[in-house]
Amino acid sequence: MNSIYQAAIDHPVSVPIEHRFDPYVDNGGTLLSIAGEDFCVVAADTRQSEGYSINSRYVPKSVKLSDKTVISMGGCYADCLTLTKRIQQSMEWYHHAHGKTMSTAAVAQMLSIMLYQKRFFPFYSWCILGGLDEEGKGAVYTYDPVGSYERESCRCAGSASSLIQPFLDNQIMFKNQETLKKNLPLDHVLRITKDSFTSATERDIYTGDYLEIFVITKNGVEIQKMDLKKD
Amino acid sequence: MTSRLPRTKGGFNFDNHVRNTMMEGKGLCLPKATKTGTTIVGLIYKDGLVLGADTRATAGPIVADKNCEKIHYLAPNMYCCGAGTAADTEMTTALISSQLELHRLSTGRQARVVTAMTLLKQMLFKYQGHIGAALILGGVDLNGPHLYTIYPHGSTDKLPYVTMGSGSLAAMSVFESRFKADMEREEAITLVKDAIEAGIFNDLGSGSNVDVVVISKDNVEVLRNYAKPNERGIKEASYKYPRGATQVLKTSIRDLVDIKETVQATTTEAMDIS
Amino acid sequence: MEYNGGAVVAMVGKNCVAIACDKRLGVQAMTISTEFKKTFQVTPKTYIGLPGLATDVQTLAEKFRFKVNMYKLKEEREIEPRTLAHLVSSTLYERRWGPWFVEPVVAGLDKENRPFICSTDLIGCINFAKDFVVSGTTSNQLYGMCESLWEPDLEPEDLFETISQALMNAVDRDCLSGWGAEVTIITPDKIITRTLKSRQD
Amino acid sequence: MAGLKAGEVNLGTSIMAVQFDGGVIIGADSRTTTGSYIANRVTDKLTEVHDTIYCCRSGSAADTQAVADIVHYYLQMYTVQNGKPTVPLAASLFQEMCYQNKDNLMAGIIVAGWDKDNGGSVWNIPLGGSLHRQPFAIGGSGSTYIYGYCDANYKDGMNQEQCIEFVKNSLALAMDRDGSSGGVIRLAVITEKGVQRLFIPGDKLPVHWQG
Repeated sequence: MNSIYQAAIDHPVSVPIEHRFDPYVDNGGTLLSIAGEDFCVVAADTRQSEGYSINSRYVPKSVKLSDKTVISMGGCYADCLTLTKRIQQSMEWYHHAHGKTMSTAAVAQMLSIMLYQKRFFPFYSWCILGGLDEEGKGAVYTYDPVGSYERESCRCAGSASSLIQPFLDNQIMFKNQETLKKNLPLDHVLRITKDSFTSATERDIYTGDYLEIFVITKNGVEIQKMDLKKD
Repeated sequence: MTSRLPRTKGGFNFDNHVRNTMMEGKGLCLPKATKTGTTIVGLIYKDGLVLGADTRATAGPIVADKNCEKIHYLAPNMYCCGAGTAADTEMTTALISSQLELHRLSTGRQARVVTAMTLLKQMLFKYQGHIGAALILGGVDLNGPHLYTIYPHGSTDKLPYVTMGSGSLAAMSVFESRFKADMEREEAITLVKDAIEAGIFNDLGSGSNVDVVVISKDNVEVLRNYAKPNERGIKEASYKYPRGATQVLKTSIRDLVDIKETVQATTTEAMDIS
Repeated sequence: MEYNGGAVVAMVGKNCVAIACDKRLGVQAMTISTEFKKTFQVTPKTYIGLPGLATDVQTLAEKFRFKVNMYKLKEEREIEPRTLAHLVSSTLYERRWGPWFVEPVVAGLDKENRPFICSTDLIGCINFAKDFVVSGTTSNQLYGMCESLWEPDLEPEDLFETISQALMNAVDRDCLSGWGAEVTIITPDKIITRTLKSRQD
Repeated sequence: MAGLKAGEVNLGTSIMAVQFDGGVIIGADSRTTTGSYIANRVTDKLTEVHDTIYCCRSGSAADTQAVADIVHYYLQMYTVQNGKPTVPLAASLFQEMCYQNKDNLMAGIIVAGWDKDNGGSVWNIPLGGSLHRQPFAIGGSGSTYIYGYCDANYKDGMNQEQCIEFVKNSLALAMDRDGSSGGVIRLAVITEKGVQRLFIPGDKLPVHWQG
């Protein structure tokens, strides 16, 4: 816990104690996004933790940016907050300058630049941008912390990503059972999303408390909430 | 049979140690041993004592076992909760349990709790904290109920109510606010349950169910999964695959034959001994 | 664990158990062999899976074969899966401070044909499970898959599909495992072993 | 000397013993810590090693308990063969253990008690394993705050009551200043007649200037 103090106890005077600036913490949590034919689902748990303690049981990771775009972030919560504010501010300026809301693809490109601008002191955040593209099709953009991004059809990030991602590969992309490939309806995708999170909650200690699902359709953004286990 | 078979020696074997440190030096990381980032508690009530534990075992941030047993049997009148490295708590309590059984057989008396405590602390002290077992030892003997905490380095404390493990602070806050001397049985069990649940819900290293053991003068109750506050709900969908979904390259089927051995008494003619 | 890679998973079905492993042997990122199986038959109805450092996998497979044979000679009966689990556990704990880099999985049917599975960590802490156990470099992915896919009372053929899909999709997200897989289903009257068609990257 | 190992239980302590005409007074606070967590707030750091011989323990809880247990056992064996041991005998057993194992131990021990030959006597065994007879001794992390107070207030020839007050005040001052000392004060009066244990709860401690 207090590693500096522990070091001082372990080596009373003889050894120099290293002090380092370490501004990053991992606040855990899991997020995922799945693109459908004419919808997009963005989901995340709401537990915020540090080490073995829970900071809060309800801190949403996803934010609605426009009627067509939702951003979800995990990692260091302080960085996520700042990054979200910057995106929102830029979108506001864009709106004033151009008299229209930014498209999902434009937000996606902008976010990549914002992340890369801090290439040598990065935001510690795993970002997934979900929404509808110009044609009304579901779109998922995924990022690494320094701005490499890609459009995909589904993605999971955060502490339980390694648990959920293979499940999505199998159930959404029909990996290893190619013969059955088809487009999935929204209710089916929601069921898979919920089961992904209840399963991850069983095995990942940083995932739990509540699940918040953003469903983006041509009618706008609808938010669903669901209980997860709290242990 | 002065054979070439390796003789089983007792004790630990360090043969791989040099190799392993070499590999670690080359940057290979050791796999994580299962830890029980635990909440374990114990308290003394009017007629005896109550031990409690959660049931989560973790390997790093992953739950390795959702319903493990952390309250170990030591002797008919003694149980021991373990936190720390799971294998260490398991093996240490098993070893001491066997020594107590032999002690009981050779003395013909019920073992005392201090005896178990001394055996445990001397073993842990010998290994200077390298055996990562943090224990709560509880038992009732001719001198009444006794409750001890034993730390990995071999120090012990004797107290009326104790907690250990990563959830010990959450559990202790429940005890510090609600513990009374000479409680009734039901009240004591409820308090232990609440303390464990405080650990389960507030400490990420603890989770799942509550195990309770109640030991009184001549009665021991093992209440496995006394409370289950974390049952998984029903899944939204079944993910059963249609048969044949997986592509197979080669199949081999071996039938098992049940060989029944029967011993038949055969009547032979009596030997002629005339 | 990361040096050679590998994954093992076992599941309980209705009156049957399944154990599956990948077949890769690598030296860190470089694949050396794609025929390195990690499950071994111990008795007619018991298998042990040994993912981990390849040299230890082979050493321990032989060690356990020896110990199980000695058990059979002394006791004049087959070792029960539960007994095997404790044998594995004490063999590993003996090397508490110089462990074998293996995380074994035991799967089998006991003498009443009841399913039994368990796994241990590298120093022999046994994890008894009623549903599934996973082990190796792919354990996180396998936990996620099994936790979602597994359901109680699967018939042998359904259990085969579930365990195969769990393993294959998990190893596809692990660069140190994969390159083929082998699944064994143990039922009271037969043992079915299947080699799966999987990605070879 | 060995430092405290990671996660080891520490008796971050204030302990004290004073000799007076007819016996000794020993005293200690009651706090045991692991890091910043108080593992036990009512610890008894005054440990009996024989009928009228006690030790006050400071340093690693595991080490001092182990040493005290061994000395306790030695003295029992000694009694069977030779009759009652003296305080200097007990002290030199402690000293031997602490000196021979000084690389592996973290134990600062004060041995005090009464015996027929010496009356009351106080023996201090600090970290390196040396042995010093003193009219009074203080030890543990809290003692650093009260050296001045003790030197100023100790008088030769104090009676039992005066000594108790001296120990109580000294320990209370140490517990006020030292974060790893605290809880209650436990005292023992060891005389020819035997041992009398005194207990001063946390809300009945002598109050000094607290800002």
